[in-house]
Amino acid sequence: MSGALQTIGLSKRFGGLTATDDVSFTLGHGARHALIGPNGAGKTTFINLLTGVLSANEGTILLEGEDVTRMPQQQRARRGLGRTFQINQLFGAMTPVESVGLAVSERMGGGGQFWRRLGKRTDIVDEIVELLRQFRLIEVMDEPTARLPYGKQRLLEIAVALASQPRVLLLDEPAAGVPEAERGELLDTLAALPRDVSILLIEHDMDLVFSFADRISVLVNGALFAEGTPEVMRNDPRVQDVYLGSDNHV
Amino acid sequence: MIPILIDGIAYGMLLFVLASGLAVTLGLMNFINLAHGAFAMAGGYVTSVLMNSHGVPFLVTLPVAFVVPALVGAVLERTLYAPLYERSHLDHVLFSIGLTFMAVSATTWAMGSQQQLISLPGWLEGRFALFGIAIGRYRAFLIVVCAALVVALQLVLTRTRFGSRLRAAVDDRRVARGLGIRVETIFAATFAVGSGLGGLGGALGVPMLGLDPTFPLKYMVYFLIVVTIGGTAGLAGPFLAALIIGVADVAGKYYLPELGSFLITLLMIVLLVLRPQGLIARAR
Amino acid sequence: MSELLVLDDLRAGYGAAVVIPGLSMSLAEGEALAVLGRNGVGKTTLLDSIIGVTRHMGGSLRLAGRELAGLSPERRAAAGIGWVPQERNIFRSLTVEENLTATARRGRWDLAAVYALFPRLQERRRHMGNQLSGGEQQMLAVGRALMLNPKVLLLDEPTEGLAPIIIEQLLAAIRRINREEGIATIIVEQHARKVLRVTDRALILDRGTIVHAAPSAALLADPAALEAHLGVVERRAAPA
Amino acid sequence: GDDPFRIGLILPMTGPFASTGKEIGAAVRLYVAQHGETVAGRRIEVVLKDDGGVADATKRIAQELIVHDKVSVLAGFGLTPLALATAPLTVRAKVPMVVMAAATSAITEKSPYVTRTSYTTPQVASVIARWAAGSGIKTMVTLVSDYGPGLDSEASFTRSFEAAGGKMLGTLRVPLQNPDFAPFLQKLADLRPDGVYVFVPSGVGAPFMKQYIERGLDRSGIRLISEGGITDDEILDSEGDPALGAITGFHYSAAHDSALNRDFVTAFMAANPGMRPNFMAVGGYDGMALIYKALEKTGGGGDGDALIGAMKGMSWESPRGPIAIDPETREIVQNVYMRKVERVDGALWNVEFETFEAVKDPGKAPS
Amino acid sequence: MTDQSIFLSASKPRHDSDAATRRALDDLRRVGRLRPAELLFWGAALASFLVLPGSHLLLSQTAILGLFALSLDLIIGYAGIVSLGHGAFFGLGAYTAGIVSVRLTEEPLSGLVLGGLVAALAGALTGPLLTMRATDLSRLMVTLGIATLLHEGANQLTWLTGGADGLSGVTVAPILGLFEFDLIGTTGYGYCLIVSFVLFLAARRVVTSPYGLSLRAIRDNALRARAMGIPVAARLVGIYAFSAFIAGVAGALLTQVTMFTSLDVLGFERSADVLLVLVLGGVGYLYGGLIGAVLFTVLQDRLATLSPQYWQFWIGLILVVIVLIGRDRLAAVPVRLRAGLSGRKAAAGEGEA
Ligand SMILES: Nc1ncnc2c1ncn2[C@@H]1O[C@H](COP(=O)(O)OP(=O)(O)OP(=O)(O)O)[C@@H](O)[C@H]1O
Ligand SMILES: Nc1ncnc2c1ncn2[C@@H]1O[C@H](COP(=O)(O)OP(=O)(O)OP(=O)(O)O)[C@@H](O)[C@H]1O
Ligand SMILES: [Mg+2]
Ligand SMILES: [Mg+2]
Repeated sequence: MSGALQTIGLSKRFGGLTATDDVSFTLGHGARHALIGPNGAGKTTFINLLTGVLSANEGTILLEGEDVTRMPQQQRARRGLGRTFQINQLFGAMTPVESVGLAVSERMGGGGQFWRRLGKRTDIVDEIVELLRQFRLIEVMDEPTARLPYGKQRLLEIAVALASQPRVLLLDEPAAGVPEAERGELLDTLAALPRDVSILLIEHDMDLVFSFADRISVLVNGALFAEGTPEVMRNDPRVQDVYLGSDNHV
Repeated sequence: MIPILIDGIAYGMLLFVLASGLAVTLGLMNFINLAHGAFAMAGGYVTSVLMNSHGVPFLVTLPVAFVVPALVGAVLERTLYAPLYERSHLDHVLFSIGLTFMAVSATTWAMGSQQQLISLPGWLEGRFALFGIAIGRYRAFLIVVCAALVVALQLVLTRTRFGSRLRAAVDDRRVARGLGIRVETIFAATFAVGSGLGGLGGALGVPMLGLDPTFPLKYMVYFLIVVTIGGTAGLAGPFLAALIIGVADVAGKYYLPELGSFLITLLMIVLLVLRPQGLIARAR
Repeated sequence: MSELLVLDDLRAGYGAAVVIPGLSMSLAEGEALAVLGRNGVGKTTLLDSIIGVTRHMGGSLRLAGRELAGLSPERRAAAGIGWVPQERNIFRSLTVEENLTATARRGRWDLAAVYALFPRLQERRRHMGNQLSGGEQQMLAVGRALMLNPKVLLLDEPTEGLAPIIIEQLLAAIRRINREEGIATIIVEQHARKVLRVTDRALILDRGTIVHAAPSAALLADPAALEAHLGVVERRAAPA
Repeated sequence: GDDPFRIGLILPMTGPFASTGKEIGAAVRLYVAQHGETVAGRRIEVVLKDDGGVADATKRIAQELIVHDKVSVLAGFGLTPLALATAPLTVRAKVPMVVMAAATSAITEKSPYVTRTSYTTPQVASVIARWAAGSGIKTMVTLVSDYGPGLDSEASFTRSFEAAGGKMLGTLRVPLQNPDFAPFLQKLADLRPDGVYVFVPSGVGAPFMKQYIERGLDRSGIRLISEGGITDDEILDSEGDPALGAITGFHYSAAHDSALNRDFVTAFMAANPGMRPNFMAVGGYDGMALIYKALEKTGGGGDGDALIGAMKGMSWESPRGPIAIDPETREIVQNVYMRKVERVDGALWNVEFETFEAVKDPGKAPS
Repeated sequence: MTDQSIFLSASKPRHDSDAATRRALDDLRRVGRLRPAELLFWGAALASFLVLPGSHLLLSQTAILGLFALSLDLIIGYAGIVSLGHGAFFGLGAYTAGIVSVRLTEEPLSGLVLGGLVAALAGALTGPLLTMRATDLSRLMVTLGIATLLHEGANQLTWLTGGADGLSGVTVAPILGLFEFDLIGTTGYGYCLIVSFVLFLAARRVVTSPYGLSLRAIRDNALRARAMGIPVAARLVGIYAFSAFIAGVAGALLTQVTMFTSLDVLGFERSADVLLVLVLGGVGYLYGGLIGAVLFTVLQDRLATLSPQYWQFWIGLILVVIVLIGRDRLAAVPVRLRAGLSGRKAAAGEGEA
């Protein structure tokens, strides 16, 4: 079983520092998988390797069984690999409508079209509105993104990723900066994604992690340290020691 | 072979001094200042006017050629450049091209369009023999002065807190201020030093490059090439680039005259395509 | 306890937009204040206005009796304000160590002290600012502010992106700093419960004005107020 | 009639060639001031336009001058491409065109309405080559700026020098945007010719001569002979000591020894303080003379064919000496002088020491 | 890929209830439609043809300059590529049209199209140099370098280009065999106007299409654009080549109405001038180049008569003042006009690179 996304012996070194250390990892089809670990453990680096922002020193990455190790970012994205960024990566001068609209039209293969008008497609427009509504961005849909409050930008970050309808979705601390009250809703939205979308979530908010994930991997110093169900991980003293601390979660 | 090499090194060193000010303003402050040549020109005119109209000795004019453009630079920085730091590179280009045009016209108006010539003191004229090789005295002088300058600049930038505060201010001006860095003072000082270095280069360049009001436009490309190829991480890159260009230019013209003016441009394009961040890039 | 920082009818915003229409509050030496509120209510703007990087539109703010309103951000920093901006804003072309030392001022907090608080930073001290993980950047931002040895520490969502175990350590350290060194602290936080445990008082903002002020312990014990102003409710069960 | 005779004068008054426009403009004004504003009963009106030295602008302005301003003659033309761009127009419009500056030989062949009062590059270069061959110089190297006029000059010098029995040892081409002559001078020293022929734009002359001396080439036995542009009268005095003794060949020197020239120079300098007339100025002055004389000859008739017909074969005394318009080629025929830079009354001048009389353009009619 | 909605219908698509939503969506739907202000602009252009016969020569050059500036706007304003060497494509088009006329055919349209195509090819070949990890600075220098190389190349290839003397002997047959180029310049201006209008429409179509939107996105944040699956390099090269095509056609037009071409079509001044033109008119809404060309022509005329020696000073001063006041702030003055012309909120289209 190769899973939706799989790595075999993946390694990445920055000079003398091994940020990803021989990681063999499988994200199952339809998985709700969380990746946790101390700061600087290499979680973001791992996602950057998966999406092609960084290229690995060693190892293989398989997306739906296909070797994508050397494939450029946009081709992986076109094969259904989507992500959000730990630090917002948005189009500051564009409005949420435009940002989401672009993602939708790219997905529908309309991005390379230069003779067609965006607003002509009612199906695209409806989908944009639906997404914006879902993420409570309707009231700011016409503001340049750079002027939105941080929390709204955070939501847009996720909306844009979802607009591409990825089959594998990598979420790098999606709730960072989202107020406590709205995290629940965010989570519900994510949880409501169709089951054939496989999700890998990086998050330091353990409430979110434990209510979302059906499986948890712990990364420490670039290497996989432990993996198991939330229940097992929560009670694993080693995990508590390196990561969770004494605060009891839920 | 060796005379060509020495000529090339001297030429490269001169390019470096001329461009080092730009390396400071562009490389460290991230301002694409196409008007750098105007400051260099100012230095050149200071020297030529002092020498020709007031009989001041060459060496004495050099510090003045540094100070005057530095002061002008400081004033312009406070009044005109400062509001533009946060703007796009396109704005920098437009603004500084405009300033260059103004400098060229104003200089034509004030000084006339003719070449400025100065007579070097006797001890800098002619050539001397070293191990049987005839070396231009002025070229040797350039090599010594420029080498000293390189070392001094590099030390200030990498070994002092001034250097790291400057880079911090460039990275994020708003937050740097909020953390107590006196951004404006640092920028003004840095810009002044950059302009002053340009002026010094302009003065040193008069005997080799000539000087007339079109100087800033004529040599703009050369300064930019040095800084772009060198990279904006510090001064080591531009220094290396200036040497490469100096030697390649002189040797190319000697050995491959057919390639003429293609050579440097080709070299630049190739280097930039291979290393868009420059020879010595900032870690990213 | 004497009043260290006093805001009197402070008005601030961006360009023509008024974000804080007039806010008064005060902070005593060694006191820890939590600032809560939903997205976009002006929490960040409040901190940014204290350090002076927004547009000042009126009112006064005094630090230890000295008027700051007319001062530039760098003068305010020098007067004793330490700032951790929301987006961390690490200087990317400086190394970790340079980030800490470039703005440092003499005092209790020096390199050794910061490294003791965040050993991770010591391990990474030669990395450039943009070669750090998100959490490492957060630690660096806090360390950088501490190295200013301020009288008042402004922390804009300082626990964001930190591992739970580090959050615990950081909050404990902040508490200790308040108590032992008399440094006053304003913490903007999304995690109301976490921050209420380590602060003395709490403010809740809405549209730039204070809509609720209470001792932290009282607010923590008042789920109704939390829900009314912040929408925070007990977590429900995970979706089926 | 009472409708004026309009002359469309197109010059680069702005841009890098503005000094050309300035000299010619001043000379034209001087000529009109000296010779009055009426010729054969017609009021002369000079319409001055700036083309910035850009060819498409020149062509458009010429077209506008013909169509809207109804000019009877076009004049000026600071650079070869500017003249070449306009020449075909004169065929359609049947308007004479007096080239006052551009020097490429082929210009007058592009239209039967084009004539010239400046000079041609081969005219001067060939004379210098003959003079060099006749002064005991056996081997030469050319060093020219790598652009049209430079290459023309190189070719015609080489042809004439070899025809006179000399031997060329090499050709050096210096890029126009050239910061440093060092490698070329080094090469020159390596080639060890008896002499070097130099053609560079006027502003570049001074730094060139300085570096020539700095390298010790002035004492190497290589004789430096140049086209007169290098010691352009306009800037010669500011070139200073390095220019002293420079040997050049050219068709005009402000120091030309004639009463007419002394009056011309004096009047020019009085009207334009700080300026000295150079070869551009005399080209403009004589261009006006040609137009005035032709108009007198036609009795005020402004017809293009009549005017150009009147210009052919015209000869008169210019500040540069006797000149004529070749009736076949419409090209200027004039003396070319060898000169040496000397200090006279505290200023530097090109002092003529040998004259080659009535030189035609060798490009068209071998002389 | 299937068009399934990724959201389980937790909330069914309701009717667009609030006014803001409806307005925004209308905006979106209307992107790309011709606005009244635009009709006004082109109406004025047509009027200039009818009312100002005495200025047709100057107007042709203005139209050509405008078209050239428009091509630059495509890469600066929409793709965020700053260039100091756009004259390279203009010059290539100019020389191609000239050489076609001298050696192949005097029929103008072939020269025009070939001029554009050769320039586009050059754009497609050199474009990749500007997309690989490039910075603003390296782009400035590479574009400048390429223009320098071409200039020097044209200077050296005397047999083909006429070298420094320029390419003479260019003759142009009547357009479509019907309209001969006259001395007054009427045919020339009509020709320039029609070609400019057609190319403008094409450019407008491109920038209002999803392709155009993706360019703005790339300029804003290439990392995110890639993560969306946008082939960044290919998109940039595409628009670069298209822009080069338009610049090439502009150059070809110049050769054809002048019946001559010389090295100054490739000069640095040409590239610098066109930047100024674009900035005068405003970057990033296509009309900037056209409006800028008119302003520039008027300015040049006024300044050259005012102080011929020092007009460059005034040009420089204008540039400095424009930048100091702030281009966006200047643009906000005729914001209605802009909004009308650009078809979207001015605020959303501001700022480049
Ligand atoms: N470009 C780089 N060069 C050198 N080291 C780097 C670079 N990027 C990241 N690192 C280092 O690699 C390690 C892993 O970083 P990464 O961002 O993957 O951590 P993380 O697990 O996402 O942490 P966090 O939870 O804090 O976001 C860190 O220690 C970081 O300092
Ligand atoms: N640079 C800016 N220019 C204009 N308006 C701004 C700017 N930054 C923020 N705002 C506006 O100011 C208001 C307050 O924003 P602020 O960032 O202070 O909120 P916040 O409470 O910190 O929100 P968050 O919880 O998302 O961090 C928002 O409406 C926002 O749109
Ligand atoms: Mg991370
Ligand atoms: Mg905030």
